[in-house]
Amino acid sequence: MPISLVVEDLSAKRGEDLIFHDISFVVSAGEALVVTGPNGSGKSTLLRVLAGLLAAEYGSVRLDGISFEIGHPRELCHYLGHRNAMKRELTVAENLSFWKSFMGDSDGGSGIGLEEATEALGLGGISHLPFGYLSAGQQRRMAMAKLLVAYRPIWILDEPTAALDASADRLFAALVSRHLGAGGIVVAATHQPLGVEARELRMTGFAGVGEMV
Amino acid sequence: MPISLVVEDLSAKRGEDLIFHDISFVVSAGEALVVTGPNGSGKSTLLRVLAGLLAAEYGSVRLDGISFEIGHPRELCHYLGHRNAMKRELTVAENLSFWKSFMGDSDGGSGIGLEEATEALGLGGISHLPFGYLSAGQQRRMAMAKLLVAYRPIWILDEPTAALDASADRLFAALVSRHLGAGGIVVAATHQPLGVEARELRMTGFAGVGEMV
Amino acid sequence: MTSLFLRDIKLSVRAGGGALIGVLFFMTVVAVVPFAVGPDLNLLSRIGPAILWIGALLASLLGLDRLFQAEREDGSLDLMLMQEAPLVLTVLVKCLAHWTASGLPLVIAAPLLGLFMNMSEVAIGATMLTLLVGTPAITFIGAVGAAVAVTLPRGGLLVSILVLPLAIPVLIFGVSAAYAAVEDPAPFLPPLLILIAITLFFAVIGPLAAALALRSASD
Amino acid sequence: MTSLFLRDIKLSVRAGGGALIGVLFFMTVVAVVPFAVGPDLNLLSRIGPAILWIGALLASLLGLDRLFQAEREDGSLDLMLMQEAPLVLTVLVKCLAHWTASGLPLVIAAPLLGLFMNMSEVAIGATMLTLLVGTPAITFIGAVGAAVAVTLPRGGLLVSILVLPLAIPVLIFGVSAAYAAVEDPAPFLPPLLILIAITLFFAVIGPLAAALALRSASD
Amino acid sequence: MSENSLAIRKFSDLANPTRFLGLAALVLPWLAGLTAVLFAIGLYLCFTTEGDYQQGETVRIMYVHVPSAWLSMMCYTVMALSALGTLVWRHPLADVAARAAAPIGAGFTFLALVTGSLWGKPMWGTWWVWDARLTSVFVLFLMYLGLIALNRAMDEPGKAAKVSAVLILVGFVNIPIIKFSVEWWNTLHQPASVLRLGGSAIDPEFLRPLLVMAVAFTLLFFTLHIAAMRNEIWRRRVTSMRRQAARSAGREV
Amino acid sequence: MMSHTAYVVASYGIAALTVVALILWVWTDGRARRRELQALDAAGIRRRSAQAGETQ
Ligand code: HEM
Ligand SMILES: Nc1ncnc2c1ncn2[C@@H]1O[C@H](COP(=O)(O)OP(=O)(O)OP(=O)(O)O)[C@@H](O)[C@H]1O
Ligand SMILES: Nc1ncnc2c1ncn2[C@@H]1O[C@H](COP(=O)(O)OP(=O)(O)OP(=O)(O)O)[C@@H](O)[C@H]1O
Ligand SMILES: [Mg+2]
Ligand SMILES: [Mg+2]
Repeated sequence: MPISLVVEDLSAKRGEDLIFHDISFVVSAGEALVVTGPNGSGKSTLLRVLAGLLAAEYGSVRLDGISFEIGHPRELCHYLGHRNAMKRELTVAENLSFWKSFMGDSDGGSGIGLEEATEALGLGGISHLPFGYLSAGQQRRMAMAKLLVAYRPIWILDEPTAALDASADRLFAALVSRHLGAGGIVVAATHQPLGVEARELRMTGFAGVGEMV
Repeated sequence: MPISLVVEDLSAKRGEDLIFHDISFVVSAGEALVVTGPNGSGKSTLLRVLAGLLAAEYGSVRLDGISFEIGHPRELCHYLGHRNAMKRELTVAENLSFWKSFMGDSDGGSGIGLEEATEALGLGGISHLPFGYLSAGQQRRMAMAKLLVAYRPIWILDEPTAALDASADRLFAALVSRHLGAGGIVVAATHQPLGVEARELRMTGFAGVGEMV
Repeated sequence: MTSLFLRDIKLSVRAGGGALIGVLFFMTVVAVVPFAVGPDLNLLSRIGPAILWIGALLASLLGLDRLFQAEREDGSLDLMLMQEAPLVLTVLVKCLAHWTASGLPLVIAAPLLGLFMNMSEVAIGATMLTLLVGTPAITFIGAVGAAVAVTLPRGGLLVSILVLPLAIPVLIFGVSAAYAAVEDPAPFLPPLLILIAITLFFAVIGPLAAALALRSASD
Repeated sequence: MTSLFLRDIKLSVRAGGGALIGVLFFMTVVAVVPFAVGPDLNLLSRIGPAILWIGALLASLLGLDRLFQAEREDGSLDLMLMQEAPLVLTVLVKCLAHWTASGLPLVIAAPLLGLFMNMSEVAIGATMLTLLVGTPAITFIGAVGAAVAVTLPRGGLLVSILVLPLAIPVLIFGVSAAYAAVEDPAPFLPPLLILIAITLFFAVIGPLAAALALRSASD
Repeated sequence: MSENSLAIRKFSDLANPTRFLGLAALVLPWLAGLTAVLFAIGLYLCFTTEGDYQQGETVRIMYVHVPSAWLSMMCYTVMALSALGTLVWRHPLADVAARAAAPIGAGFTFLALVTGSLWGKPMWGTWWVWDARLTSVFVLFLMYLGLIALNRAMDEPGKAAKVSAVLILVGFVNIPIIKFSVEWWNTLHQPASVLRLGGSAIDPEFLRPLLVMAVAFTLLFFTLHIAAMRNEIWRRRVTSMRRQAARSAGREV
Repeated sequence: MMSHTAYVVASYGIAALTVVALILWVWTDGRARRRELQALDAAGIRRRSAQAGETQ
């Protein structure tokens, strides 16, 4: 049975204030969900709750259809936030191979090799460079290579394409489609179109409920 | 006489290597220049040279048509880089009022008040919050408020709209038009259209020369 | 986990950090002391163990505060929090890597500095031993402080109030064990055993508390 | 510039805990020494000024490394480099704010610790006075180190290493002035005047050199 | 004038890294061989000459202590000259030379400290005293280590160059202090007896092996220094080629 | 108390160790750099000045 991400009546607080409440949706294998909404409407907050980085106030995040034991849904998720989670002083290869071996693969798939991953992002052959030598967009692309080297069925992406140029946008869209095609799930917050077919969740902000469009 | 930013035969290095060479252009009062190009082509590098933060290898950056003494063109520039230059621990108001009084106004104009500025960016009334409590896009917008509270004729902006939602994009475009209308100059690096009429400088990268489009 | 250990060691060697600089700092501190108290060899050998301990404490404290903050600032901490591997283990490994890269070199350099302080061979050996068993405790205590500091924008005060008072017992038992080894009537073993007990205690409590703090601080 | 001063003070009270961590460390150092030398009151009062000075010197180093690094990491440094106000002045004001937030508390805590060390009233007063005029010099010297290390990911200890050798003269004259006040034959004023001269010298040289280093480090 | 400019041209020829690499490849084997031969002779002399009636066997420590002490100061002087080269003439090789010399200098200083201590224990009855000579040598050691740490910490050589050049020059005040400390302050340490005005005051019996060892150490220094400079040049080339690769990456996409 | 010979042997021993360590460091460093240069060369990356015919 293919997996699906089930969110029920989710509410979350920042400080003292409810940012959103009673959000429910189901994303099944092969589907992408795009979270949109104005600045400050709670997109990043929602994604951090999904990734288990922020405790929900009420409601639950659950995975259905998995055939093995997991401690928490977050263990099957990749989270790509605003920051790249790479060390400037280490080379790209060192960074990626660290994450590859530290994260390991989830059951049901396996990550690809480092060189292959950087090539898939159009930056093959420079993985021996210190991460700090790269430009903003190159850094972002290398951070995306993390999604490929360790397998996780669910990708949670916060404004993934903000610093990318047009050609990298296309490359990334292709990667997302490939992941979806293989039965993965993608939840992404963006202000720009992602380039793949996806359902949309509009956050209205200020404790409004998100609407599925 | 209205001012203009004159760049002649500019070349810059990162580490040991030339990133671009022999770039020349003139931007006069009321004009905007958009710098485009693929990731790693040297857009940010060019902007940092213009802002006087990186020494040029050859060539010069000059201001024509100013009627008063300045030490260096950078003194008449605002620079909005990838980082917001705001302290997470201080409130927005504290941050902004610090920059307002630390930067002061250049001759020929004056900055607007804090509340007015935050309102102009659509975020009036939350300036008592610590900066760290804001969402990514809100933080970016508050950083833009710096452009308004202290007057500078020249704005140098590095991917200003990366984290902004559509309505904030429009707000920002309006601010830029207003600044241009008042005889200001804007140089911005972006991957997305800026929403105002502007000339374009395409960086080809790899020590290629930028082309004016 | 080995990969985390190796990465942290690499980071502290690579980024102009860790080993060399810590030792260098330690040496500088010790070299400064005779300038202040004067070149009186008897006095120096008397305060020698204390100076070595103070130098080691300071050298371990400097840089410890960035243990998790650096991870947080570039987003790595988020990913570490999400993994299946228990967070306590991650914290423990990070502490061990930090100690290996910056505490162990101090222990190794201590005998040399002991000579400079005109300490007797016994005193040098004893100080080195106490440093060996005592400095890990400082790292573990510091880890709690670092974890608390990591997300509290106003946690700075808390950290110092937390870390230094907890480190004082380590310092006191370390120093008194070193002295006991030299001065006859005082027995060496009891303070050393207490020191070992403190270290083991903090080796358990430290990572646990740090993991808790990190989890609850995540936002 | 007043706004910069106020902001920095606010920041160190709110975030880094600058003031308290320094004072706490200072106290720790002073608290440990009696354990080391034993309860010999004469000896304690003899080495008192030296220990106070060493403690103050080391305590001022804590946090000094982040003086410019924090500004760089959030991009504020870029803006400071661009302003019309001379960079030297900006650096000077930042140093003064840092000293007010973390050096001054040390001076204020010194008398208390002097009592612990069984120092005479005169000695305490003299030490406090020398600390008052001497610690700013350490901050100014430290600013140069902080500026040099601004681009380094883990510059912390490196700063201390660059700083300590230069701080030795301050230490020597500070301590000898404090001793001169107690021991009759030696005159108090000459070393104190030299100390003031050193501080003034570094108040000029330090910000200049730091400004130069910051300019050239910008990338 | 023409002679002058010729000299300058010669100098800058040598200062061309590529030329330097060629020269180094040519010279290094000979230098290394000569060093080895001199060490063989020197060591033979060290162990065949008689011991001193006062100091007994321990006088043999002198043959390593004194050359390494001299070298520790000479190496710093070389670095100071290179620092001048960096600041005044902005020669690319000057910084390379300074950088390459630091670890070697630290090695020799370490030797001087250790052998001195090993000599001091039987002679003075203590490993260490805080007198002017010894303290200043220790400070020299710390300075070497500090410079190494600084260089390692800065990944961009161009930026580290100026800072460390200034630091080297500031630290140079220490050299005369080391040299004349025995005269300015009364210390336990031996005053200069070989290198002094009015001729050497040391028995030729000891002088011969000492001088041979001194020359051998000096040649060792130059061999290592040239090789280390070559490594440094290579290191920089690797770095710059890697950056170039970073920039051209993704070009064809 | 160590005999005097022991001090002599210790100093010569440490001297030999230090010198050997220095030589080894320089040598291995050189080899590693040469390897890297070869690897880069194999990856088709050459210095610009080398491409331009090794002029400067
Ligand atoms: C750790 C302790 C020591 C250090 C750091 C040290 C350092 C130095 C230095 C820097 C020099 C070169 C001075 C110059 O060229 O003017 C030197 C020379 C010398 N040292 Fe030492 N030394 C130490 C211990 C000793 C001891 C214990 C002895 C013998 C009792 C000794 C005997 C000599 C002699 C004979 C010279 C040659 C002086 C001359 O002819 O110029 N040193 N030492
Ligand atoms: N701090 C640095 N040190 C050395 N090289 C750098 C540094 N920053 C960038 N570079 C190099 O300079 C080149 C230009 O980088 P720059 O940041 O100017 O590109 P950009 O056009 O802004 O790209 P992006 O669209 O990704 O932001 C890149 O190839 C990068 O490898
Ligand atoms: N660390 C925090 N502490 C307290 N409040 C916060 C924090 N981060 C965000 N908030 C508040 O939570 C609300 C939602 O923020 P969030 O970052 O989720 O917005 P977002 O939809 O991602 O916006 P953007 O498009 O700007 O990224 C904002 O109003 C913000 O003020
Ligand atoms: Mg967001
Ligand atoms: Mg850029």
